[in-house]
Amino acid sequence: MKKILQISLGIVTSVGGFLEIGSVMTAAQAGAAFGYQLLWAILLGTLCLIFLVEMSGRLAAVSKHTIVEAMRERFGFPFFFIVLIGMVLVAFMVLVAELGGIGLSFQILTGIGFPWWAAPVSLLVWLLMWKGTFGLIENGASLLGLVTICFIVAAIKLRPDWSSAASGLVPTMPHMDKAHYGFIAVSILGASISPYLMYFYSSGAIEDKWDESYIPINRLIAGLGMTFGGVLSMAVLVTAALALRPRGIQVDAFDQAALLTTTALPKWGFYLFAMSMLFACFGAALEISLAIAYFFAQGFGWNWSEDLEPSKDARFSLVYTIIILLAAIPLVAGIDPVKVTMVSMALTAATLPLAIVPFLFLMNDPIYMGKHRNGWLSNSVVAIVILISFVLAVISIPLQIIGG
Amino acid sequence: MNLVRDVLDKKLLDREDCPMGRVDGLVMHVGERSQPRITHIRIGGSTPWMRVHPAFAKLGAKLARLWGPRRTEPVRIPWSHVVTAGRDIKLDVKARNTGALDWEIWIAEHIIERIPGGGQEEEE
Amino acid sequence: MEVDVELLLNTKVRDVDGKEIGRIEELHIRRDDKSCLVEAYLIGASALIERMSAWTLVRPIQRSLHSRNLYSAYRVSWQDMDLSDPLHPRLRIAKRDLRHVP
Amino acid sequence: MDSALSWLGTAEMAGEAWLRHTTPDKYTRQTLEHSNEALRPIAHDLLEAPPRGIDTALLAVVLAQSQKHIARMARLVRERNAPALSSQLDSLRADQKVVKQLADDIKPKQ
Repeated sequence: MKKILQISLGIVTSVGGFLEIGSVMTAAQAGAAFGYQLLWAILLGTLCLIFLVEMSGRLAAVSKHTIVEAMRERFGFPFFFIVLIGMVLVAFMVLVAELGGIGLSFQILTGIGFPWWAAPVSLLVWLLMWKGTFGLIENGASLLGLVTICFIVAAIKLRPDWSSAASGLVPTMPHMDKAHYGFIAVSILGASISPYLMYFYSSGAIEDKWDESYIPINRLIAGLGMTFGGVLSMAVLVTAALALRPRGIQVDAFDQAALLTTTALPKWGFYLFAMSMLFACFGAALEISLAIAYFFAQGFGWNWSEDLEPSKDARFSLVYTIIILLAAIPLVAGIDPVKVTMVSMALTAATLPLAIVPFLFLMNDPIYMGKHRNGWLSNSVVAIVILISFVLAVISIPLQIIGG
Repeated sequence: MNLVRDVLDKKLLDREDCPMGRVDGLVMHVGERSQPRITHIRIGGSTPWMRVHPAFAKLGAKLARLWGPRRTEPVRIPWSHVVTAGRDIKLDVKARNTGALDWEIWIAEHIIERIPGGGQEEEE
Repeated sequence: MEVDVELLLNTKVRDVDGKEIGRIEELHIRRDDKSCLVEAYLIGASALIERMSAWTLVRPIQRSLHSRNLYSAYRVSWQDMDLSDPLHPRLRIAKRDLRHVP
Repeated sequence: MDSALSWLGTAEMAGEAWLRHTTPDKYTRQTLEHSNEALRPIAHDLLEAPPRGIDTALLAVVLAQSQKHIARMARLVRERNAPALSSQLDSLRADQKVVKQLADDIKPKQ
């Protein structure tokens, strides 16, 4: 009985944790600009994420190490330092985007501009980390994140043409706007395959004291949870394709995205969208701040746990305090969170090899993993998707910059 | 046993399983004719940064002099304190007395405890 | 004399005639009751693979390439290593007398 | 052309939603103002370097008109004048149709 509760809670967590400003904005842009044609990118990203999240949990359950701990031990300090710089920079940008997403949700609800929200929102995120426990953050934030299911309802109510939607699951090239298409595809992959989610998940497995008996549960949680999450993203794309595309609306700004659900759910659509984004971004902001603090603490061997009083893991608490403080600054200055989102998603995709290749080494390490090592299937799926994302990123990011 | 694979960069735990950093460096004594042996484990300070680039170590040392606890030298723990070297490395020392937690304590006292709700570091 | 092991890693080693051997990647140790003795130094690319415990990934690739040049690890016992200048380690023997690690 | 249509569509949709009482006044007003602001440079660029084969005079008139409609709509939201906004919305739709037609005319030639 306890296990069933754990499984369902885990799945809820992953569903609630999947959607954030990055996946919503990229999926909405894709649907508005290219109809169903980019559904394959979500499929591919989600598939890869299922494998990666399963691997993160398995590594923690078997070796009792988080990804970062094992990486530092196996590859040494200099390599760890390079990954630290890359991952923390990208994760920091994503954090700015999420905090901005919360501010934008408040902005469309109240009319008060997001720069005004940056400080109180950051303070609230920080306060929850300061006072809250891991369980509260993991379960509380993600239960609220279930509002995002409204996107599935919206997509179904718009009566999509299932067969043409299905054909979007196969990658094809568009006739025009190839560079833009590539860039959105990369951003979707970056939004789906978020390394911070893996760091957060593997640290969570350690905080919850997983052992080898959790391997099947972990598989179920990763598989079902991420699948639901992927379906949510697809629902956003489908809604955008049906509600915004016929009117020629492209999603360049948050207030355009806010119109997403007003057609399908006339009465509550707008408020559901605002609440969804609010909770989803809030959950993501918590997870990212924690993931960054975990990254430092685990790499340097400090004491870390979200369940301890801040003074018991002072350096860990200091890291997230500083990070959240810093992330508020560009928002107060009025930087456009949607632009930050798109750039950070593409950068995530471009830096994926840095995060994933060492991780693959660890998953094949007989000393850490024993008989629970990766099989050829996990290795090849992850390696291929990462390669595709990287190549797409390297080609399309410069094109996007040239094309403005 | 392999020194780099199995010892370097591993997590250090004290007698009470309190984490006290990682094996950032190892000191080896090389004699004229005697067999070389590992004498100390080094934690923190400029040790890990030297491995990235000496410039980082210099910069770090400079910053540490401006701000932080007085100690800037890396902590050295004699190898004889190593109890087990498995998944983590266990030492029969008390972390607080080695200096490995100087920064942790300094940050707790000077920053974290001054913020409401930060809690109190217990003293002995 | 004290030597920093972590800085010794990745330094190039030459033999007694000045011929390049490779880089130090790993040290074999023997733990006694209270001490830790260095038995040998591993030099070369496949010592790095050994250190990363990455054979399960590398071996199939190697097999498919029919490549043998990854097997370039030498095991140098402590008597044959001269560390009087830690930045430029030198062997006390010649390259031809070295033994490949299987 | 596409971005002009995108913001015209946004203004239209925001207006519609407001008429259905499904979005707050402030959001609707801000979105309309935002659309107007976004349209200004787009229109400027379009007329500076118009796409080949387009009726520039007509485009200029329509874009100027639609911006005026959107500005008026934003004001009407503040005054909570739904009937007047509805009629502005109709004019906006007409303008939008013209822009769409202009865009479609040049598309096959590309």
